[in-house]
Amino acid sequence: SCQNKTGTEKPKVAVVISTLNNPWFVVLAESAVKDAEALGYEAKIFDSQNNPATESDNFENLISSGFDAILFNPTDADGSVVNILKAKEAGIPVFCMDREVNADDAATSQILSDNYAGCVSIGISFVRALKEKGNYVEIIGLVGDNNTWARSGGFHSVVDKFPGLKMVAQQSGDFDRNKAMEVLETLMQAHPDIDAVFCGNDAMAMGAYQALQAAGKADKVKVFGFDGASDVIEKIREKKIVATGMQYPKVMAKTAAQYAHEYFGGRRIFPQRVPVEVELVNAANVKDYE
Amino acid sequence: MLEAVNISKEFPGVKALRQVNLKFYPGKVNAVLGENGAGKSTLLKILTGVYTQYDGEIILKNEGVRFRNVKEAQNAGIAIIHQELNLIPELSITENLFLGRELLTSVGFLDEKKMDEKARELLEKLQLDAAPRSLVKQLKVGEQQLVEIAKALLVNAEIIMMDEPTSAITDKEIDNLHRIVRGLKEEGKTIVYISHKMNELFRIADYYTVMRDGCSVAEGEMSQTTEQELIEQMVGRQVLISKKEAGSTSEETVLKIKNLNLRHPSVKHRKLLTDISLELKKGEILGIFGLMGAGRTELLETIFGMNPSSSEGSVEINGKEKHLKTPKEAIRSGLAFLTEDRKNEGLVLGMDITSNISLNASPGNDFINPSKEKSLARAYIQQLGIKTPSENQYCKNLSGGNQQKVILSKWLAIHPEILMLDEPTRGIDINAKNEIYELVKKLAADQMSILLVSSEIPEILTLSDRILVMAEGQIKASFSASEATEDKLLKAALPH
Amino acid sequence: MTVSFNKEFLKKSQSLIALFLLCLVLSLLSDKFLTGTNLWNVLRQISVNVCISVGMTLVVLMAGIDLSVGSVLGLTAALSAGLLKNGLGFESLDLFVGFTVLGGVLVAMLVGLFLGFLNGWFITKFSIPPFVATLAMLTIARGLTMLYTQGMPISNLGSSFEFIGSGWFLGIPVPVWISAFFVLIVLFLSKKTTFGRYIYAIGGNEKAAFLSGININRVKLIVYGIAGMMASVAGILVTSRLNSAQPNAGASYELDSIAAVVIGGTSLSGGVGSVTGTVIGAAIIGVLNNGLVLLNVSPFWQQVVKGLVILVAVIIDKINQKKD
Amino acid sequence: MTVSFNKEFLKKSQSLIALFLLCLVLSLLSDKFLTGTNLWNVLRQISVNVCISVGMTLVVLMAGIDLSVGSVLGLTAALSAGLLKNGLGFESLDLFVGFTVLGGVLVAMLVGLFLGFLNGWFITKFSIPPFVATLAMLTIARGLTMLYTQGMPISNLGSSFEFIGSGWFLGIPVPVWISAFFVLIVLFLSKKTTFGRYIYAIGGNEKAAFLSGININRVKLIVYGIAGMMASVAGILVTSRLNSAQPNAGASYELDSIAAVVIGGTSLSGGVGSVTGTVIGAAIIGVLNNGLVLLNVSPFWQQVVKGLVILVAVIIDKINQKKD
Ligand SMILES: Nc1ncnc2c1ncn2[C@@H]1O[C@H](COP(=O)(O)OP(=O)(O)OP(=O)(O)O)[C@@H](O)[C@H]1O
Ligand SMILES: Nc1ncnc2c1ncn2[C@@H]1O[C@H](COP(=O)(O)OP(=O)(O)OP(=O)(O)O)[C@@H](O)[C@H]1O
Ligand SMILES: [Mg+2]
Ligand SMILES: [Mg+2]
Repeated sequence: SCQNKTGTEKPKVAVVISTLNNPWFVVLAESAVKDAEALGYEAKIFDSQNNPATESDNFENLISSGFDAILFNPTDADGSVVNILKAKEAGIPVFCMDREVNADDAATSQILSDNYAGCVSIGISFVRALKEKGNYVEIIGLVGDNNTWARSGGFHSVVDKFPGLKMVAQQSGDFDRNKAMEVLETLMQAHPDIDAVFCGNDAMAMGAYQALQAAGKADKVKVFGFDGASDVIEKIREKKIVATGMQYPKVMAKTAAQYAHEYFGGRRIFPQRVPVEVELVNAANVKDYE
Repeated sequence: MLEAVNISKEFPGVKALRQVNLKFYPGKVNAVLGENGAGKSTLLKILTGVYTQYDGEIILKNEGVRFRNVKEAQNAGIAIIHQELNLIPELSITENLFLGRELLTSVGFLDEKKMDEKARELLEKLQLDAAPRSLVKQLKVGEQQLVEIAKALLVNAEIIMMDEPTSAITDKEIDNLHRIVRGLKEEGKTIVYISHKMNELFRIADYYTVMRDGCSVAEGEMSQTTEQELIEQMVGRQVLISKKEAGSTSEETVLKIKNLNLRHPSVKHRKLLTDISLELKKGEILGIFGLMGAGRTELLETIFGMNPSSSEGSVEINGKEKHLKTPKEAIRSGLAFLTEDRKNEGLVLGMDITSNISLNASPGNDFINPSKEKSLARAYIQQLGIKTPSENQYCKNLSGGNQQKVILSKWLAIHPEILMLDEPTRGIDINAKNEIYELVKKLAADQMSILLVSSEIPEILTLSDRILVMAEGQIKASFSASEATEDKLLKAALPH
Repeated sequence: MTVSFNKEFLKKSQSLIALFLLCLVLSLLSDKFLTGTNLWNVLRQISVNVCISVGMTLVVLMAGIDLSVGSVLGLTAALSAGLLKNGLGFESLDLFVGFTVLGGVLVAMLVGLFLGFLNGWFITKFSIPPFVATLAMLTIARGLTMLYTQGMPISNLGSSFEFIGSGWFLGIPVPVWISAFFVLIVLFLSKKTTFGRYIYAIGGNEKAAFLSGININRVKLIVYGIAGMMASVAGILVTSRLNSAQPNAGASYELDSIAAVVIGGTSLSGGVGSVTGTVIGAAIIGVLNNGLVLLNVSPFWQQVVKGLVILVAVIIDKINQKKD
Repeated sequence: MTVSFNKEFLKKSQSLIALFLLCLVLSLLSDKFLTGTNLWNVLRQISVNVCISVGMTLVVLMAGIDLSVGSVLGLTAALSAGLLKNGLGFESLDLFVGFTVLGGVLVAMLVGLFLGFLNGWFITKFSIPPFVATLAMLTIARGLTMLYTQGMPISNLGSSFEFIGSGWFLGIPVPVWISAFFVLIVLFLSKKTTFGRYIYAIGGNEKAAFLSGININRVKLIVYGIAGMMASVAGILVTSRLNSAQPNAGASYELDSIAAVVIGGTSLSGGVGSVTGTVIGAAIIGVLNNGLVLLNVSPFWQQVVKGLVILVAVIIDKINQKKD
């Protein structure tokens, strides 16, 4: 690790990201790189392609090629633990970003965006917007992805308490804009009278909105997303989409990079979990979000 | 007209042609003779632009040419019927005939009607009884060969090369083809003709060239030579074919077939085989003669368990009734079947000689014994005179006749009790043919029973103890070896 | 290949039976299935796969395969969106080229054609197996898409572009017109021209086709070119539909497309099959996707049901063929 | 098929040249490449693909294809993890069966074998094209995995299980032992037994093989069974390495596996190729993945470079073959 480095050689920071197939994670990864570089380190992205086994390969490879710190966006809360332990064994600090791993004292620190809590607030806003009554559709993400279930779980923990709110269909949109649009197009045939749609991410919320718009129902059906993507923010400003959960990939990346910097500087004690709050964005506060 | 000057061609490990010189004359049928593997097909492939890597020169109409692809040779007026069938099974007869030279309508689209019409004319001329739109894969080998011939006749080529065009068709069609060839000759076209059937060559050819081991060794007017002389030039020594001596069969019945019927696969109420009954004795060679489409192949296939769901009747082997449902069961019961279509049914072309010979030689043997297989392969290479650099040669690199020998070896290697041969000497040179005849006779003498299907009357007459004649799926006549003559067989074989 | 109304024809249209059965079952299970809007939805949704798959059909008929269609879709979609939105600037020359919708579409199609040619070139020039050459292209084109877009979508491409994917013309969705147009062209090409005949011939027996003097390499080159171009057409449909080019657009579409081709009765070993069959195959997949959502089958069960239905569809097909 | 030390043999080992060149270039570009740990890493990383691919090789040699390996991997991995963790309870009978590591592994392998047989059964019984049958299985097995896991990973499977994927034995990683073991078995099977010869014969000429008395359906059934079982072995390796079974484990592994087979010189039309070739193919892919990471190539560029290197590797192979 870094202690063995001579002063002339810059420490190397690895950014291991769960996937680059989704713009949100691209932002997370690239911000992390930028921040690390701004602090004077060499930084490099590793794509785990949503596959903990690939992630495992990445860890092995980066350990043997002499990286000094890892800014880590895990693919899986459990499956990624062994990987972190491997790094720890090699004396390399790991700073988790966005997603949590289910192990204490494995990662040096975890800077987390709480998907579950974020979707609890979405749920609350959902109940209010619908006045506790109505039929809705939920479009979840990839069924094998744990974020999908964290978000869905948070949402339902609130909404299911209101018997007036009835979920008429739950379908998967694979986090994909096109798929979500097609799914909603079809669902509107079976359920022409829905009042709202909750989508597991903003790409799907955009797709759902477009399907509604094409069917001329955009002003009757309320759309909710999650992530805080810029096109959804704009739609919220135009009052076309009701709300989304704003996650802060840039804040998480910055914090992680900063922690790595401090680690190189000698700091060893870090908070185990640093929650970065997911903020609810709606028409009322949208002007605060650029 | 067309001249080959010092042409040499080498394949990995094989010198196929060494400085071949020969000439083909217009208005003549130019025969090329030679043993299997002498290089005849290779030479023709060079002359038609299939192989583009060779040494030497081709002179066409006093001008040196070097074809860079098949199309160029075609455009220069050369058509060829290849030894191996080169048809596209999933396309119709018409589509195959016109492949690469489709007729177009005035706006440039396919003119199906016109092509069908022309195809029908041509099929009629060749007396092939099939609809132009039927798929080639539904045709039997002989019929496919006629299509292949039609394909070469379709273009108005000046030079027509035929590489064993008659290996899969019977005398009736051969006569027909010869009629057409004579017509072409009269039009002044150059015909190049390869065949292993000597009598045929004497009927049709005017001029001959003999090849041996990749060299051209002799040439001359056909009328100035004799069969014995030609054979000596090909082989380098005399070959005498002797008739099988009668009386070596026992009285024990090995195979007994009663009332075998086979339904047509798609046409209802049509039968491919009707009430076939026959008996095969131990050590007997039973010849089955018939014209193309008589149902002989179907008979052997049915006995071999290939049509279990569409056939009825009883098959007894050694007195025990058998219901053979797959070739595997047939082989277990002591049968072996050399099919007529070596490319599609006989060989795994991508495997080497050793593996092909041993393919079905080891029932119950789970592990491969390389040294045993090697010596087995070597023994047959020796015994049948398979021309190959080694037993590891891939079968796709062998000449047609040598491929046939490998299949024969493959079946002999399992020492069957009953050997069914469907056109066993198709494409085999006269010398090898004689060796195979001797071998078959020896097998029979060693008490193997043999069902021999052949379209060559001399072959049937030479080998058989008894001869059945089939026509239209029925057995029409039966002759003992002593009473059978060419005339009688032909007469019985004609459908009524 | 000439279709007359005989057994051959009935045999060929067997997959239609599977499609009809599927539609019948769905219309019994849901009264929403047979409504006009739903059927237009289905048609619009399958038009992307249809576009890719007619090109793929030609490739598969020739005993080839094209794994790169999804990535080529992604790259051409991103390119056309980028050009539409930002034009092409040559800073050093102080030159800026803006693109109209038509211009963007044409560039996308040309690039698709070019990438397809590239596939064909590798396959014919170096006799690389099509699987490997197009797999390499799959990776390369996706990488280039990511590089070009930096992993971010390109959005807001204007309403006239959106019309291509979302508009209606004479009561029929524009994507349906477009895919039907290409289906007809490719159908015609495959059945009525020498070129189409050569495709079947090469797939049926490449050596025989070669010995008949057909310029095999040329045919292959063009067919892979067409496949690439059709992928780019599909890319334009997807992009204009969303009014946004997604960097991972088209990912794994190659499987859907090959599935449509094979379910439609085209043999992966070449020589047998038809463009019409492929359209039916794509329809089976599309109707199935639609029906499962319509019936609100849980996403967990959907995959299981989908697999079973595909099996049953193909088995029905096979059993009917055998009866003949 | 008998390999003697002649030209034929040299020809077959051409893809080795590509691998050596790749290693040479990498060791020149990075001093980390040729270190012991790194090479063990590479070997451990490719062992999963090797396990899948040796089974796939047999299938492809027979002119078949198995798209379901990734899903079968996922399902068997989830099952073995579930059994290990929760055992099998029959509440009505008040019965509970716990599983040892060995028991879990065996069940997974049996289920893999069974799913493979199922593939083979559909393919032989209904003569469904392998592509369709295994595509259906791909979807079905993935759906069943989702149902079984409810979309959630199954984790913390105990350290003795973890040993399989992460442990070392006699200085060599356990997964390397395991994959080497299966490579040797399948290699032996394919080269030294009549069963192996039948596989080549069926791929080379199915009709001739049938007429030679080979029970084609039986051979196919067994080969697909082996492919399924090898996928489950790979599933155990992945799961034990992570100490967690992921619901989407193995997704799209079929492409990697077929790539290894084809890059290794096995022809998709059957009859030609070898298990050794496949191992080299998997090694090329693995070394490439490793090298690109070692050299700090950015992920977007990685895809481009990967595609190019695969192309070059295969071209080298082809050019060398032509020289003969
Ligand atoms: N593609 C090839 N690769 C290697 N050797 C070949 C190839 N084609 C032919 N040969 C060899 O070249 C020689 C000549 O073969 P050719 O096919 O010309 O013989 P042929 O005279 O036509 O014999 P037949 O009468 O059996 O058809 C044979 O030894 C054959 O094994
Ligand atoms: N699969 C098939 N479909 C339709 N007709 C067939 C099929 N197989 C054979 N026939 C027909 O059955 C008849 C018997 O053919 P078969 O080939 O058995 O005769 P053969 O005496 O062996 O002739 P050959 O000398 O050509 O081998 C022919 O009329 C043939 O066209
Ligand atoms: Mg020849
Ligand atoms: Mg016959």
